[in-house]
Amino acid sequence: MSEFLLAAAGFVLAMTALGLVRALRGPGDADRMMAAQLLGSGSIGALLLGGLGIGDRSVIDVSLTLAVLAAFASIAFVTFAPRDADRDEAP
Amino acid sequence: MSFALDLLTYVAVAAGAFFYLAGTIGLLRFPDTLTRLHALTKADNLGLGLIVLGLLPHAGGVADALKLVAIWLLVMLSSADAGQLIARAARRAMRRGEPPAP
Amino acid sequence: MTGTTLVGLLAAALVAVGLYGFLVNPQPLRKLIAFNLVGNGVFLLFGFIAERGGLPGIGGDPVPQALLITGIVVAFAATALAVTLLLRLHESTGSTSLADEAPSPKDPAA
Amino acid sequence: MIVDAFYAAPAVLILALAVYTTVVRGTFAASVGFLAYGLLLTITWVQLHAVDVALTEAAIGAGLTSLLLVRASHRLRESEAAIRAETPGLPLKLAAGLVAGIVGGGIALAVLTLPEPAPTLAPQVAANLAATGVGNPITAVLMAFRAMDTMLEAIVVLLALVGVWSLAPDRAWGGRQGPRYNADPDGILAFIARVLPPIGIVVGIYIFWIGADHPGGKFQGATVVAAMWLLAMLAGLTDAPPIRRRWVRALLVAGPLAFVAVGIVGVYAAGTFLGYPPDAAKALILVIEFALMPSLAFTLGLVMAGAPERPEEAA
Repeated sequence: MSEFLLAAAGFVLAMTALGLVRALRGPGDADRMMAAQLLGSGSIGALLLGGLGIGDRSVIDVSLTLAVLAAFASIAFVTFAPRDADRDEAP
Repeated sequence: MSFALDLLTYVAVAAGAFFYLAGTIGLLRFPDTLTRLHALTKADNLGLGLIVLGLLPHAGGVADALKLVAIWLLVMLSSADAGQLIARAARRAMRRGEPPAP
Repeated sequence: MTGTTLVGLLAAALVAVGLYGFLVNPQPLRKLIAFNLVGNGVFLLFGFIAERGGLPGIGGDPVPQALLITGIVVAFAATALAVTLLLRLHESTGSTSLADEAPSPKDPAA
Repeated sequence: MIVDAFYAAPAVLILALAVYTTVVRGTFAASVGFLAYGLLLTITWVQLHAVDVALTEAAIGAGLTSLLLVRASHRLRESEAAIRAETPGLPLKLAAGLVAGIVGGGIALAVLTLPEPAPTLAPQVAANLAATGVGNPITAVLMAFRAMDTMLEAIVVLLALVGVWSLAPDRAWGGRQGPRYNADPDGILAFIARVLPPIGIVVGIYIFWIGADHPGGKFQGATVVAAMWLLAMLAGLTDAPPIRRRWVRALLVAGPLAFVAVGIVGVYAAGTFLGYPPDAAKALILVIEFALMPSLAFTLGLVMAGAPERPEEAA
């Protein structure tokens, strides 16, 4: 079972790496910001699988911290221009 | 019973990994920013949810299991919001006709 | 070679990459990122050494691990101060260049 | 075999991202790369059996530091083209590469030839752990065996904030830090800034609370709480306080002062600065922890807010 979980962690990491290559290529900032979002779910998944795979339950608390802070970078990204940060123009 | 739980872990984790694969394929194959964002923020969350489901029997007890579920809910919350926020930023950039940043 | 030795080698590589970036990138914020890469390399090296000193009951040697936590917090404090300094420099001069200004004719050294 | 692959996969990715952040053209891309890199580093710390460090990296390295860099890189964007002209030529790059290669190679050599058995203080910590009344050996080191480091660490963070404050222009001296953020009060940003902080504060206090016996502690917990405060500021729901106020200063120094006070008590009660009498060790550690946590969260939040930009009256 432990080996299966570690293999799954490796698979999730590999998928994250592939997506990362695409996201970091851009072209726009929004595409690059996706890399942060991708790594958020990817690293939490890999961390849980890998940590429980090696039998370390305290990774759950690490993942919880990451989950609380997951949206943070994206929020920083949209609050650059304070005036129009969150206002949605009429379609 | 233990066999049934192990089976649950195998099936759910494998299914979760599949959705990570799906999300990555979407990210690689979809043509523009908004569709890629869609693939990323939907599929990966489902994948994480299935992985959490599969790991529940391996959590130490009820408290750890609840924390696992909380992680999933928090990631869904932040992913849904971040997806919207990034999409709006992308649309603003498109409206400005901003050239892609170097 | 065990898995953790790989982490030790990663630490060495991070120091090298960070040092290169620190020397080559002219933009101060990039230098700051590079500085953090070097710092992470040193931290990882320390963490690798801590892991080697582990006991069965305790994962790794807790003394270096505790110092690592101190180190990460201090590195953050230094980075935050440097970023703020840089933003102020940019605000008051419109540039982030660290280059010496071109020598003026009055400059005796020129 | 699979275990080795589990170690190798994050290491390869981390190195690739480090190279990416170093060579990519745009600073914004480099900052995002650094963010991804920090998240992966968390996995490496777990592999090194250093979950406490992993928590710190998750909260401070991947959380706060990347946030600083992402924001700063956007604000500096217009000046970027000019500064790129200062990129050194090929000879200097080769020389830098040579220097970096020699340093990295030297460290790698040292890694491969470390003495066996490894020197360790773990047995001493394990033997004296019971005397502190704390179950997590790292907390015991931070709060008892090397408490001086932790005290000075809290003071360093405070000094960084004093540095940030000193960067205020004259008109904003003693005023509020950072810009005033205005988000749509019915928008998605305001929504998450209302929903997430209650959860985040509970998580932060939980991480702080379990630090006595499990991985966790005040720095990690305080970081999460500070991040939630920052989130409310970014969404325009609250504003940074004017730094001239006396209560601001009092809250900032309360934690470090309590630490120093407990240290002085130690001089009389246990014969040395920061010494704890054995039967009161746990109680004194708790006093420090509870006093330090709010001060730290407040300090970290204000350090992130940036230099003072507005006089107190301006909204």
